[in-house]
Amino acid sequence: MSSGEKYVAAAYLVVFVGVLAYVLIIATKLARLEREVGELAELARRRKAESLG
Amino acid sequence: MIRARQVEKRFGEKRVLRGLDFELSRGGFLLVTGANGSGKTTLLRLCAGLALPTAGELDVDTSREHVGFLGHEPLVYRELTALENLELYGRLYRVPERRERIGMLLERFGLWDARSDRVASYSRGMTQRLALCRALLHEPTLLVLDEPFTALDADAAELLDRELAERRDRATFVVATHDPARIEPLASARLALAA
Amino acid sequence: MSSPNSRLPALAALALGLVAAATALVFFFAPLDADQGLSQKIFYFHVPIALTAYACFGWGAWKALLHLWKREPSADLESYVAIHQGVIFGALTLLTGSIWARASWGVWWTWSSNQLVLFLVLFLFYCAYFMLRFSVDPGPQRANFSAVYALFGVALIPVSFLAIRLASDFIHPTVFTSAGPQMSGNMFFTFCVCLAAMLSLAATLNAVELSGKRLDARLRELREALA
Amino acid sequence: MSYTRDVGALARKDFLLELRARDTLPAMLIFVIATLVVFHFALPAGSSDLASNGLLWVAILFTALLGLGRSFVPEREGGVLDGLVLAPCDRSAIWLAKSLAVLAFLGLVELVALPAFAIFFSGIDGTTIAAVVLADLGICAVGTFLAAMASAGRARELLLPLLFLPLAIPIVVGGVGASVVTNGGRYLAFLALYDAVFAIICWASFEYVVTE
Repeated sequence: MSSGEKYVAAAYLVVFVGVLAYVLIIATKLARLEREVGELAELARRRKAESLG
Repeated sequence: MIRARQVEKRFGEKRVLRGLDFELSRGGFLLVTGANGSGKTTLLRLCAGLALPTAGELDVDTSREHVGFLGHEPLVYRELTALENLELYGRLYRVPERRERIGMLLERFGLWDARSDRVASYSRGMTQRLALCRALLHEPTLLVLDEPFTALDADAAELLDRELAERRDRATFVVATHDPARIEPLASARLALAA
Repeated sequence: MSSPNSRLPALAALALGLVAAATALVFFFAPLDADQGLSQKIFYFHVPIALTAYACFGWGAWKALLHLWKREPSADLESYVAIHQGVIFGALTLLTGSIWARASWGVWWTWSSNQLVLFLVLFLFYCAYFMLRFSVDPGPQRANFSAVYALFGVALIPVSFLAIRLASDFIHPTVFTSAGPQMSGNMFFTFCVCLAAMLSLAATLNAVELSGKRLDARLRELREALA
Repeated sequence: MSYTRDVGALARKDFLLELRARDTLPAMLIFVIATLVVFHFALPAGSSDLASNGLLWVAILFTALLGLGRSFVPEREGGVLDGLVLAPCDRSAIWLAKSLAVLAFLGLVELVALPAFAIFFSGIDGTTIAAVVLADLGICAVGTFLAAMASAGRARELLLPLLFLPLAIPIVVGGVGASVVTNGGRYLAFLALYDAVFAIICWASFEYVVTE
């Protein structure tokens, strides 16, 4: 690779990594939200069972 | 004078007041009671116009210069003297015959002799009395008092009793206290906040 | 707060298409620059990213104004997310700019590129925005502080721009032209597609983050209702 | 004018506080002289006068920062800001009065600092003095505004320099430009523009800083 190619590749890589880091952050957030929804669903199910029983 | 409909106040995720309804007519006396952390202070700050409700409606039918507010903190400069503090507020509120009025209030609340001392050197009771002077300085028609009897000794408390009774038919009151017995006879409406 | 965010998939698809098209155009369509050669291609995304960052800061300030002026309940969050986005794109601008400086002038940083210096100032400014925001408890005060500071930001952009132009007179008298020679029609077309791609990418990320934050708020409501 | 009367009453109170406590002004004075002495040792022998001119601006900026950091401390103790917000005056008067007080302190400090600079380093021309005056206006307007915000946050002392320095970069550019370039007229114009833009923003938006 010529040095010009290297720098273009590096610049692209930086942007790509930036977007991927963003995806990573969103993914951890999604995992947390999933867990919380799970807890709430569990809570709602128990609530329903209590009111029936 | 004050009408609250479904007033809610939250700070971020923390909900302090919820679904609050009450009405207070001109000349009324609302006694707000509740345990620590039930939102008394928040409600009073809302009534005084220091905060806005997050949801619901709160109409306070008066303008800023007619509100007298006594909060948890004295709202006076600790490094200034009583006289200088009241002078400042007197100017800002454009109190007519400022000097005479300040002198009269200081005399009545027993601070005349200490008028040229820094507030930092005051005892808590004296600071509270100065805070009362500050709240009453501009003859407000809506008095919002948060725990007015805090730190007052027996004499000063009696003085405040008399002061409140004397103003009872000239002003509208919103008073929060955890010890309602003292001012119960004055109250025209009561609001108990749940924690 | 209630409208279902149905535009998000469409926005994401648009961003995908535009970014793909932009990349293809940059490498297979745009002519090679006569002076700078291949490294000039960094220009096609460095400059759009910078412009996108400005757009994000501007959008954040607009939402901040709406918060202060119209008291729109969702404006504070939208303003914050837009500025957050702007800082991410600002960081990318600094990094790609640094690489470009290295490619064209052989140094990792040059004070003579006004754009880069301006971005450094803005980057510091908006980092302080986050410090301010997170040193105040959530509530109306935090929203007001953030909004006012965001408005300072849009005033600072032109003022700093002017300042840096003036400073180059006595700090660094030699002036490089960072846009290079005149762009040909094909180059300009490629540039526009790249700009559209970056803007749509930012809009998508913005929408994703906002919907995440809204989801958070609704979950909290649900928790309160169930508790 | 009732607005000027309010500003007067509030500014008068700040001077009283300073007379009573006497902590800000002496601290700023000692700081600025100490900074100049440090600069003497920071500049290698044979450095040009231009470099020391730049350092003068650093000294002014950080001295101002020192005073600004203290500016809302009296209000924080005893919750006085609530009392001022409740008073019927326009809220921007609170900002204006505080800015004027800080401006007065900074001006007094510079009355000592500029001659000291002239003695220690190099002479000061009229353009530089004009630039210092214009820069002071901007520093006090923006700095007071930010100090009000910073004092409400958790990381008070830490926050103010972070908020202030990025906004002060244009001031430094204008100031240094005016003092090192032979014909500094446009730098003075730029400083005036900065003052006008930010003073208007501060004046219009201070209400939101102290109310909900």
